[in-house]
Amino acid sequence: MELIFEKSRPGRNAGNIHQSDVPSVKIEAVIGEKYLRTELDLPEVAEVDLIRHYTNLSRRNFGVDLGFYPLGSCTMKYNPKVNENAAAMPGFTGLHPYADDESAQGNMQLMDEMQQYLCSIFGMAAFTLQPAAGAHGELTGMMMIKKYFEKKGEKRHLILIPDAAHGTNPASSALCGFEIVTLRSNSEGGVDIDHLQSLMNEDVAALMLTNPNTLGLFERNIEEVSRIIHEKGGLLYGDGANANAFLGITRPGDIGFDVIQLNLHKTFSTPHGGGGPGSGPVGVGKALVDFLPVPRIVKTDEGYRWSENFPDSIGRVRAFYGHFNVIVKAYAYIRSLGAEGLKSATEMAVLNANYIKERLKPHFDLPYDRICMHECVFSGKRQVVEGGVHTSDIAKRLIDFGYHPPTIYFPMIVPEALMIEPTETESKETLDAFCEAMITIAQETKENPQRVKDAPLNTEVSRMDEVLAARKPDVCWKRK
Amino acid sequence: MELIFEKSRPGRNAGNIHQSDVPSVKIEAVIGEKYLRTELDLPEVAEVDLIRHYTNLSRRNFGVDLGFYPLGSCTMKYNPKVNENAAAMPGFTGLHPYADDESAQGNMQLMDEMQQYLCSIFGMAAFTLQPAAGAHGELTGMMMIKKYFEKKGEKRHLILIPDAAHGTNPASSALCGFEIVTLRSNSEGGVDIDHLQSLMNEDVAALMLTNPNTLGLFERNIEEVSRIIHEKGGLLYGDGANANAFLGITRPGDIGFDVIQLNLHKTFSTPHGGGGPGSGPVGVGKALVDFLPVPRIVKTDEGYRWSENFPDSIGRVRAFYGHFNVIVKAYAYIRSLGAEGLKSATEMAVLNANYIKERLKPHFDLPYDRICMHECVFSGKRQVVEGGVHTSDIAKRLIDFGYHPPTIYFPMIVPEALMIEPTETESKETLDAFCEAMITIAQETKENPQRVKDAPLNTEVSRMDEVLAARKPDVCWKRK
Amino acid sequence: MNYTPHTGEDVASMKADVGVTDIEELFVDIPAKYRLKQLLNIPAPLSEQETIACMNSLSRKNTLPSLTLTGAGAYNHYIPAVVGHIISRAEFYTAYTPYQAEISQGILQAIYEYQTMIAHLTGTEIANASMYDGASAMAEAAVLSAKTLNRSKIIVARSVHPEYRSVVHTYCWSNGYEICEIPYAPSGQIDLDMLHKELDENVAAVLVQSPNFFGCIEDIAPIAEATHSCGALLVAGFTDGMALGILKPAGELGADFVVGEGQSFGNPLNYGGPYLGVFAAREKFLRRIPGRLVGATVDKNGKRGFVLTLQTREQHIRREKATSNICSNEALCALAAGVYLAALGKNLQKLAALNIQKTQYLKKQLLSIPGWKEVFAAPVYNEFAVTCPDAGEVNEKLKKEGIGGAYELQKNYPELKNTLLFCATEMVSKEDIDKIVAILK
Amino acid sequence: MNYTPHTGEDVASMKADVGVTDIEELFVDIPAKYRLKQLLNIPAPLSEQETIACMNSLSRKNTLPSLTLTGAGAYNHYIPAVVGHIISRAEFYTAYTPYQAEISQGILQAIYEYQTMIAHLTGTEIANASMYDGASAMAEAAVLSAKTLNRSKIIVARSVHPEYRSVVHTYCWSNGYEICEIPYAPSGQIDLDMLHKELDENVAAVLVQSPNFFGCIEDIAPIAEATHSCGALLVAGFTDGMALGILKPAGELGADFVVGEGQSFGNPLNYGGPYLGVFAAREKFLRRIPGRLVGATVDKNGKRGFVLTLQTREQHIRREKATSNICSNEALCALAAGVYLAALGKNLQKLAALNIQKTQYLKKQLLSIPGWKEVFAAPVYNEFAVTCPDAGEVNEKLKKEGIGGAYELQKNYPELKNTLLFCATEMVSKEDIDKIVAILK
Ligand SMILES: Cc1ncc(COP(=O)(O)O)c(C=O)c1O
Ligand SMILES: Cc1ncc(COP(=O)(O)O)c(C=O)c1O
Repeated sequence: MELIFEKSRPGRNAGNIHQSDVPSVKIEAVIGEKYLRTELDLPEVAEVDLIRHYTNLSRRNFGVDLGFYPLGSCTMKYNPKVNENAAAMPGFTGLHPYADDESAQGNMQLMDEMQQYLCSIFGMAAFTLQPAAGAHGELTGMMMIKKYFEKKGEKRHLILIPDAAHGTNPASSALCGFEIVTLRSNSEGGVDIDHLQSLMNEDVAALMLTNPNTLGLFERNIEEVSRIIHEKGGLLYGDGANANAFLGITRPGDIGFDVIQLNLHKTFSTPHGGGGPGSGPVGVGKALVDFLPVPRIVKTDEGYRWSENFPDSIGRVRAFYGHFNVIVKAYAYIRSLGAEGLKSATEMAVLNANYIKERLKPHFDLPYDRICMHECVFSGKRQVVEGGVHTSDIAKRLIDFGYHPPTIYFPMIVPEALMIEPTETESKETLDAFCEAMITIAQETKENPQRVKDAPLNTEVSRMDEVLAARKPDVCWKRK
Repeated sequence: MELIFEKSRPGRNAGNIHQSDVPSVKIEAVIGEKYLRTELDLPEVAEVDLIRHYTNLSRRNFGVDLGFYPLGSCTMKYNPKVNENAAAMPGFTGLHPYADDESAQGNMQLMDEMQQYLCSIFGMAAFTLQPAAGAHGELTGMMMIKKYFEKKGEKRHLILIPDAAHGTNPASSALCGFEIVTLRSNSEGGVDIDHLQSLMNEDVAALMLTNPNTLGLFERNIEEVSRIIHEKGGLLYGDGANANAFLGITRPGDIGFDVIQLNLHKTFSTPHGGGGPGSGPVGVGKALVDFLPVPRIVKTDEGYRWSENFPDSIGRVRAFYGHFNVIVKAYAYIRSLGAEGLKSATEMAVLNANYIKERLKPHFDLPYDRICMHECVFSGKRQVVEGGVHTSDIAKRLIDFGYHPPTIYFPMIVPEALMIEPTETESKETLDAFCEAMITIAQETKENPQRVKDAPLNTEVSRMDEVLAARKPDVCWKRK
Repeated sequence: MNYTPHTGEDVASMKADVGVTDIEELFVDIPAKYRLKQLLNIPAPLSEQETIACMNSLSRKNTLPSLTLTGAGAYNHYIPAVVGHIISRAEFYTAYTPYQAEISQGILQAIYEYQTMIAHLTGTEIANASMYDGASAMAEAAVLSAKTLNRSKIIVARSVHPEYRSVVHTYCWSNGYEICEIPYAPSGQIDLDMLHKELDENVAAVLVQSPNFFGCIEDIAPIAEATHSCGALLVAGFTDGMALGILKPAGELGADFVVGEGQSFGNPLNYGGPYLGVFAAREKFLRRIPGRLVGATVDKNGKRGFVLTLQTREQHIRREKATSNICSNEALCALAAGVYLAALGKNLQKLAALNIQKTQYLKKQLLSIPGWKEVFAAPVYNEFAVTCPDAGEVNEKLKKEGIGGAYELQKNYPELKNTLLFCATEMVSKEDIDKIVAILK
Repeated sequence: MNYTPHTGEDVASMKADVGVTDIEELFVDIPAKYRLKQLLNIPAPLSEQETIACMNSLSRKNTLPSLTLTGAGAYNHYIPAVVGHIISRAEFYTAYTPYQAEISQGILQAIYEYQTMIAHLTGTEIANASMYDGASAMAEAAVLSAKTLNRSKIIVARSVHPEYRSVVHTYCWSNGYEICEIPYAPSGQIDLDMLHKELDENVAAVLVQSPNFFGCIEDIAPIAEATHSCGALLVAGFTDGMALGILKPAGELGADFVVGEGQSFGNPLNYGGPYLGVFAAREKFLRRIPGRLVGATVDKNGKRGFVLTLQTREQHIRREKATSNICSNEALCALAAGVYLAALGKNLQKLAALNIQKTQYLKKQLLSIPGWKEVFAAPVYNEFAVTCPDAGEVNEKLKKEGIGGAYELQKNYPELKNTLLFCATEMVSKEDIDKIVAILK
């Protein structure tokens, strides 16, 4: 499809600017020539061209509203429309972040209650809603841990991270100056306790654990793990991206997690927007409350107020208060589901994952054959042997069947990984049809592997030359 | 695609109904068994299934926002988004039709001003906004004509209608008890004056004229026509569906039209909604004002009021006041374009039509080779001879090129008619690309006619068996 | 604003190709003296920002009630979020009537599904793709009956919505039909004896509504029997379409046509329009009913698909012999209704029951006010009539509290002095009702 | 509400297939004592209608000003209708990050176009797909500079948005970098002499903003020269992105990184988020910058298409060696910005000019009030600082009239007593301004 720039024609526009109604001044005079730009080369298109351009682009994109999206670790559950409508209310969209507190009582009540709900759901002492996404929450959490030890006058510079962890875990730790030590997984996909024992010492600030982990498995030895870390004065950090696996079933705070970040755009059904915005609230236990980012909401007799008066705070991790409008959607979600709804959502999410696991087990290698939580991870090893078909081929072939592929090649400890997360909003018919497609592909791998390698067969574009893209990077269009 | 009924599963639903908060009564007791229905067989689907069903259905539909839609006589111009946003304002959508006048002053002012604008644009004495669509406006207009003669004590039962007229013209006249006499067109596509002379007499209530007519041609002898009708005491009715051809250029009222209906969903850019709702205001000259439908808006010192106190009115043609929300969009359109905008819209619409006419003239038969107004009508005769390709084949083939086909087989006086109305919102590039496609098809007709007859080649479904549909009608799904 | 994409260059080269030097030349066929010399006399153009500001200030000149007790043919129901998200899909709302089936399967299938749901709800075998509104649907049913039976007398119950009756009047007058109105009995239902008296060989149709304008549920079966006994056709309407979710449909009770207002199914109040004319009928009228019909068929490869069918009934083929003049209808409102009904599913029954609960409570509470009396004995759905000492004053009090008042029946029924028609839907809470009664006590 | 489609039947048969008799069994890996025995302590579930009512009442507890004079990092601009219509296309907003290019060309191309527009606006060669917000974008640019040059001192102008400085502080503290703030000159711009004094071989980056927090336009060229003279990198931010439509971009004046807040491009105020972190840079940093990058390439048939590229910079490949930890970004806000900029096109310059006109008029009128004085001499875009007798009282008066007041600079600059930062955009009319001045006179 043509680029908007290629559709541009001098003199066109999608709406005029009205005349100024104030006595006009000469711009050059008030600003000064040297500060003014000489040319502005933005697209010139009529409104109809604009609408057709982006509407047709949208039709080349796949979203949850079109079909099944079992992208592992991303919890692509259905995004209820009522939440979108709630977030679109002018009272929520129209307020300036510096509106005086009195004028923003509705927003502040919503955020304060949201923090309380998250505390009850996760068993933490306090939450901040400031982080913009999961990774941002991780960073915020690690910074608080840093501050915690600084305060205690301890110099701990190491963070333990399992080999199965998501890339943002080490990256976030590194971004705030920690060094990373990789922790091995054991044969059943959990933490290798002996290895943990051997690594844990007074230089270790924290273990960054995803539980259930990226294999979709719950850490059976979590008590042991927690004990080992805490005995040596370390902290237990939880990556809550997989929280859809245990809402209303268990609470990280009860289990011993000192810090946890969530992804509202996963667990709490806010749409992912094609890559964002998300929202990554962070919850902490009592010991870390003082280090939460500012400003924080305090409840006074005159109502809610923003306060920066927390001397031990790490400060700000972004401007203003976080992704407020995303938080509105998650708040509406929690209110509409209530405790029963959240619990049954988790139960059905886990049931769906185990159902897929059982149905596909005969056809694909299942490296860790246990009851899984919200997702299951297969390996495409067998298909490589049988037909030289790789996981990426299977993914592309699924597109021809009308599905978004699962997450692939992650976690890295599983060769040819296929990470499938169905979520609770998918029906049995949908899962059955998806499994049929997977089984068909397994068949094709034996009978007609080329067909799988040529996939996708009926998309706007076929497989992309990613090597070219990286070798000769073209990230901005240039007029020929 | 499966029907929503085929996706239905007992026990599913897309949202629960909350418990009643009032002391509950026994329904059977207050209503009585015999009045209660025994079963309710509506689809049972989850919200995600519902959204995917209708979202995927929408992707099997073609609208102006996807591409060029030169459907003759339908003025499928681009529908500005700002008008949609204006119409969605709670103040407009939320009011009950029986809200007291004082609470509805904004709506009434909008409707009153809309009537005034239409009066200035069309040169009429007064307008009613009550009719729901063009055909409804025609009916309303013909009823007023009937009342006019009833008042005068004249019995006129005939309506003259040109052979080129749209089907709704005779149908609307017949629906209110008139008899139709068909008026011939002359060699240049206008009214056959001699035939008109010979038909006009004291039994004729009115001539129902579309000007420009359905050939896209302006009636050159309009003065003559008007004189002939009025001399015999008849009235001149104008079908204003083609008004996009003359906004700001000329005014029907000045020319001698006594009644005219408009299609806001054509000329004034309100979206057609896949078949409606439209809006068909009717304007009248002084002589017919008393017969307008009630209620009418009157301006008093206390503001706007609805009044039924018009004894000669034909009464109501629908409940309440018309398609208010559609009128809001048309009002916003008129306000944003202003006089300059409306005029240049018409000028560009006519320029576009003539441009297409000139570009395609060498390749398709042009029965009436004159300057046209907002649309032009070709004949596919040549293609029938050259390759046995019919206009319907050309239409289907255009779909493969990404266009909505023009109107075909109308007007009926043109064999194999292809009626092309580009509207003013299409750019030269779009028209050029469309003409290229048409020329390609003309070529294919000679070189590979079968290709054209097999079209469309890449749609969800190919050509439909319409005969079967009519022979074995299936208009409601039945559970097998 | 100006939505024409033409650049000066475009216009110049297009004029050259067309062979004119001045746009004016394109309008030569218009007699010079009729060509406007100056611009139209309407307000100056606005930028988009100004347009929104202008529309905003107009909309703010309206006062929206915080809650409303007004029904009388338009109903304030909750509209599930999904409805707006679907009908705002550009592929739906920027399309024309689906003449080209291959690229219109979306709206065609959606309408086919709508027709199916409506036929089921009304207890008939068939339903069309929609009419303009409930009133015109009823009027067309009357005219159709007269033309079908070649009779010229139309009977309509006075308990039918006054505006519907007035529309029926207009349509019938223009065709020279005689109209006869049947009074209501003390129960609030049609007076059966009077109906019997008026029925004769020249009666084409009997028009009733259930629930009727008073909210009362009519006893359709005996009316149908009487109507058919003289060979006439029964046109049964309804007020709030949601009632069909819990009431036995007229189609099951012998009605030949079931017509009414479908606004309640996912369409906002919109100050009266656009709404949705529901038109359903007995199978035998399939080739005579007005309006578009979507039918299922197969494509040339045998794949199921949908088309506009039986068009030989319609104006563009049959012209003056068409069964109606309708062309554009209410497709998008029908789509909204389809989405609404699919979203509610069996819950429509629960929701209708909830409307009854709220209404019964409101009624009970209002009747506890000294001087307030019930007017009709027949069972009601979500509307009911009561008399009170001073109807005007009641609505004034409610208005002061930002509450949309009850409909004053005296406007259309002079005999019903100080009589108010109250409506309670799921949008009214117990708290609201108690507050209202407190205000009025 | 409950969005799980599972029927009792489904659950039963799935449990059987999975081999459990009780859902509870699926959670055996969770130590029994940690499994909750009762339901979570949060409010009871709501129906959709109740949810909307609940959210509505919350939103109404806010008071929206009829017009606002508040800027200070978030700007009240008109958002063209097209923006909302496009970003509410379900295919866009319900999609994840475009990992699978073949079914994500829509968002990929849109982001590629966005990157192109941003690079042009900022006068740089490259821009990424977005950062969280302007503040974190600036902080990441600082950290990136330090890591790139292996230096540990960050210089930031005090005229940079206070919250941006505080974020930079947090990021730098956690990495053990030293931060040095440079005061502003009487002009309101950075104090160049002080800058020169602080510049040394250990300085990694100099952080400035233009327009800066006071609305003043910084003189970038000499700052760039000074910065580069000691081998440091210049990170140039901006407040209201719209200013880029008329001001000479920092990229053209020597900045190495241009970062800032893109909220002004089609994103609502939303009480502070989500916003749009703009990150643009010199070509040479292409393989070091944080965040997603969309690149053009061809598919195996040679057809142009788009992919996420240079991912070896990113966390999912490089883990702790990644140039940033960012994963999810602000894709939908970037889409909105792309649509906004395409809708405005060259008009962005006119619109920016209009902002200047309104601002100059507001300034002139305010300074006509006895006791009001201008604070800074440097040219301003759409914000400016003034001192007045009693800043608090001014905002009180404005609030009473439903007007969003000016930002009180004293909050962050103790030395600037009774100093207000006013902002005027295209949303403020002459009438408004005259009214405001009348209120304050
Ligand atoms: C396990 C895990 N942790 C962290 C993240 C990072 O979350 P975000 O993309 O919101 O930054 C993800 C997202 O994919 C994840 O799957
Ligand atoms: C010339 C003409 N007249 C009347 C009509 C009827 O208008 P509507 O469909 O709004 O009833 C049309 C619509 O196609 C038309 O083209």
